[in-house]
Amino acid sequence: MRLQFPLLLCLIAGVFMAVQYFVPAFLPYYNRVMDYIQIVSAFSIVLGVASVVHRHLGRMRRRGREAKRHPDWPYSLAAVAGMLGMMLAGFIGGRGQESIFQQLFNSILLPVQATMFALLAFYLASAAFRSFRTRSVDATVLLSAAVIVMIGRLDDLGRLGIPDVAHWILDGPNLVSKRAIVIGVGLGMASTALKVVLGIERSYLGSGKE
Amino acid sequence: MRGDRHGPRRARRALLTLTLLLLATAPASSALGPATNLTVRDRPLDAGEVLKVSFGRAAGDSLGHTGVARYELWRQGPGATAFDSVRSFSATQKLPTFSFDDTGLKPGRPYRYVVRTVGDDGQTAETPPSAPVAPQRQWFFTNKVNTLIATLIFVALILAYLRAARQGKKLFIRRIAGLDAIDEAVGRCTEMGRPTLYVPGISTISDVATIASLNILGQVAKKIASYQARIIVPNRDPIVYPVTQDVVKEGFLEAGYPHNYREDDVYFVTTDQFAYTAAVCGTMVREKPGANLLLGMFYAESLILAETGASVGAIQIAGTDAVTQLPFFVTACDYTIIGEELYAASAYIGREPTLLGSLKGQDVYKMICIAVIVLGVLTSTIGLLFTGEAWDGFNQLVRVRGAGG
Amino acid sequence: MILSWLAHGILKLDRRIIYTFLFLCVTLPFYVDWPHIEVEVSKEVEDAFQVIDQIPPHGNPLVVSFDYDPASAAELTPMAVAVLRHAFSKGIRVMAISLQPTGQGAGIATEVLPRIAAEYGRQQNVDWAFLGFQPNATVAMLQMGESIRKTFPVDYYDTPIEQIPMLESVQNYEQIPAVFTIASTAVGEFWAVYPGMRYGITVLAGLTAVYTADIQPFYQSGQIKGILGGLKGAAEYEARIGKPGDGLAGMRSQKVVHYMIIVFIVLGNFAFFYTQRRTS
Amino acid sequence: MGGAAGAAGWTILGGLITLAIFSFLYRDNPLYKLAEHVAVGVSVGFIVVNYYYNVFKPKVWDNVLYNGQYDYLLPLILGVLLFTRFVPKWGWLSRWSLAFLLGAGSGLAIPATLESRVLQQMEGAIRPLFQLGGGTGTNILQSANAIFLFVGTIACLVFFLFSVEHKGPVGRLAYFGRLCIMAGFGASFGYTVMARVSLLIGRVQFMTRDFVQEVVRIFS
Repeated sequence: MRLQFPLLLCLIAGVFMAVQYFVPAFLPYYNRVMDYIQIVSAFSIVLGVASVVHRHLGRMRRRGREAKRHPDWPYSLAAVAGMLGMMLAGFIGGRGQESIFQQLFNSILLPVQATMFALLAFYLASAAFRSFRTRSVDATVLLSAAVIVMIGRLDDLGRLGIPDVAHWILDGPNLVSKRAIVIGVGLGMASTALKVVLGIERSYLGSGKE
Repeated sequence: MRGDRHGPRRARRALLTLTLLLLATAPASSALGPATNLTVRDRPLDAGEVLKVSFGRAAGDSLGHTGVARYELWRQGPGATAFDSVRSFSATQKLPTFSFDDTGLKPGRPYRYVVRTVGDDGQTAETPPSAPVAPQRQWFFTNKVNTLIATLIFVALILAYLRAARQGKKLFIRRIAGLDAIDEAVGRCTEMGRPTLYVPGISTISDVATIASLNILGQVAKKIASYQARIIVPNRDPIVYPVTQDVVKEGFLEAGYPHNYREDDVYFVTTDQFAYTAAVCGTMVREKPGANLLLGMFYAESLILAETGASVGAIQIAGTDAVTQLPFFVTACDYTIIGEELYAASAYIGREPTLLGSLKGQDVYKMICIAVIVLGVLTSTIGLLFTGEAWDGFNQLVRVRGAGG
Repeated sequence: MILSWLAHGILKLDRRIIYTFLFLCVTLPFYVDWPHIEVEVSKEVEDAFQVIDQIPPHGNPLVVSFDYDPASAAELTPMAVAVLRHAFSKGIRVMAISLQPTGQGAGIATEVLPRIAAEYGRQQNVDWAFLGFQPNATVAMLQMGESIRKTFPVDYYDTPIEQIPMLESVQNYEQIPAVFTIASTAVGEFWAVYPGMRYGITVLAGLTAVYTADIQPFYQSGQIKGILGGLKGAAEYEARIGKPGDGLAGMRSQKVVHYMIIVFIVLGNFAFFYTQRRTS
Repeated sequence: MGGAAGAAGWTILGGLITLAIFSFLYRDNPLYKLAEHVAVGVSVGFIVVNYYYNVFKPKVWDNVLYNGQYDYLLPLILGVLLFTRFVPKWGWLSRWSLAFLLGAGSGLAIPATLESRVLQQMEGAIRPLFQLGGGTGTNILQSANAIFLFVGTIACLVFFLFSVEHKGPVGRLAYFGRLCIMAGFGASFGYTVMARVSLLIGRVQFMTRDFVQEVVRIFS
């Protein structure tokens, strides 16, 4: 019972959403179901949030025989404090451009995320030196196309015609290969979706029948 | 002051032109015109609950500069006599015509509309009631015929091959070159007496790439066990971790060397992406593996793993369906398994019915796509050569039309 | 043998030296007016410009969707600024939303929109409105095809949508001339896949450079009408509207670093093959 | 913190946090960990506040209480059921919500994906092999390109075919497809370099322009 009913619900919801794509008469019910999906998926975001909080709170509690806390507990405390501060600022001070809520976003969240990804440029530079090798025919074709495209985007070697070659690489081989990948990925997505609706693919329900 | 004989006549004429000017620009406030060309039509291809009403501005009201305050839309429902107000439109909007979808109506029942113009001074003028129009309910998006056929063919193919695979029918899948590359890498690595490092991607168990990787891990573990060599498997996902343990243990069992399985060679590191990457790089530098197999789902950290592996001098085979990471793997690794090849490798080894069946179904569908493209291009070219106009029969066949108006 | 010394030196070069060299290459162009760059407007950017340029001013709004998070802000915010400047300079109204899964796109829009609108004296709810964030991008996009009011009952500042004058006659995509999605994830593609197919809307995409190559099939098939690709796309759009911004400012560093990376790859391969030929 | 001084304070905080994250380049350190964890907390707080104002209050609370649409209780229940994942004994109840979400989402995806990623892409591939319009020079060039696009598309599709052995002519076609795919990855590689570098340029712009100015203003 614990497995059959959810799979039945999944089948009904899936078949309805696929069929409504072709039947205008179902539009009012389609709109209603879309609202339901919106609300439930919003809850799943909150679930993600709750599990983050759950993990950090867990780290702060004393556990085990000697009631020892997790070594990183001060960082978890900082995380929980950051969250509470942000919620207080949001619910009390509002979310306008001048609000503390927005300032916290601009000066804590934005710099951390932006800088974390800026680090990738450094790893790229060192990889360019140490691991991008024309070791195989594949890698040779790839690196030469990459160099042409990179130079082509700098626009000042127009005389040598490199930007035109670069543009052709984008509209030629890149277009045909990405089109084949889009078609392949599309078919893969559609078949995975079909297996989920029919209950053949049920790994999301968690393993076992407990 | 009146020194000029013509003065009065010119003054009178000036006065006259002034008033005419005023009249021309001033709204014909007394005669407030009704809204123009009120049209009501059923919204095509819908559930019959919507009527599309549109009307132009009253005569003399050019884009909301003069005398008109707002337009009110009134509706007379089926069987009712009185009109009730639906909505009002402020005339200050800079729109030449107003359009509005009136929703929540009853399919098949007649409705009539009237638009009342309300002037700044409270004057009103109404249009004659529109002819009764009933919203119709349609049962099929007639512009989606080709999509429906394509979807039905797809579903039929996938189900047919899934059943065939489950019944154990012989379904041919070619052996992809990547598997030979893995066998060769593992072979050379065990000759040098060095361990093999296997990273099953950093995604969860529900990710198709992770499942494919676990299938290949089983084959690799069995081969390594038969050479009595060592395999190291660091994990990032707590649910994938126990599965890798079982798969490797089973591999050693099948190879006939269950006692060679080392418990602490298959371990869980952490869930944090960059901390996991740092730990695996540390293992690479310490253990100096002869071969690195990076198979599964990867994100931005793929670059660091591949670079450290290359610096340690290991033979590296990568395989992922993360298209954005593939360029880095190709340049940093000795061989790369691209996108769907990973699923094909897993289906070839595991022969697992659901993966095998759906892969075959997709393959046959892809052949149909190739055939349609070839026919389309040939007929289009022949049309161009003979009639000077590219024949777009096949283009029409596959072109997707938005539901639109 | 200088060559073998050079080859071994390259292979053993400490990672931190490479990092400082990269940092210099990025920072120097901000203090020295070198190298010279001219930016040529490519076809994809010109197509996007034409679509936005033809939208009648003070009429139905252009939808600008902030579908990215702070991680890609450095690359995508210059695009948002360039398009907003173009729209506001012509009096085109803008209806901004954010469908970025974690909702952090809304934080960026809150900061960018008022700042650029003030440059042109455009008022909130008259010339521009910001309707905030909705989860599940696919569902939200499709719901807007039926009713924008039901999808966004209130705007980001808690004003019910009925009280926003500029949205009085806006019901669904029929009143929307074009949607400009600025995306760092596949959400940009979803606009063409879901509402693009079902409601036939005009989709323009501002994407991180990573996606520009992958999105070409959708551009060639007409599902996406115009593309701004990476910082270069922003620079081209800034050049097209004649208002230099962060895009053009960053192009000098971009050029220096590109050549540096190419030189690194060439040197790295030289060192690798030189030493390998020696040992084998 | 008044207007201008306040703004300066926030910019300096942003600058200090940027430096803390950059310090990871040297090696992992407590400052980096602290900044990262606080940011995780702030992002969680951000989602909760936004979710409440934009989704929960208008769509669930107002709909159920004021508009009397009690059927919105259904998704509310399914949403709450998701939280049973924290209680091992009742964890299986959350399957109902996941089943509904994934079932509806997948059902919606099947026709849309086939339509936009397969049908419309095929339409884009069906073009005549020759161009007659322009002068002879451009015609030859464009016709050659059209033939390349056609052969390339078929070659790349054949490369991803797994039911046909890649031997003989099919093998050569598939190999040509693999080369096109590599050139395509080359284009992506070139663009990805630009993407990663612009993220660093953005941070340098912030540090050299805003942060340095604030620090100079404070000390001068």
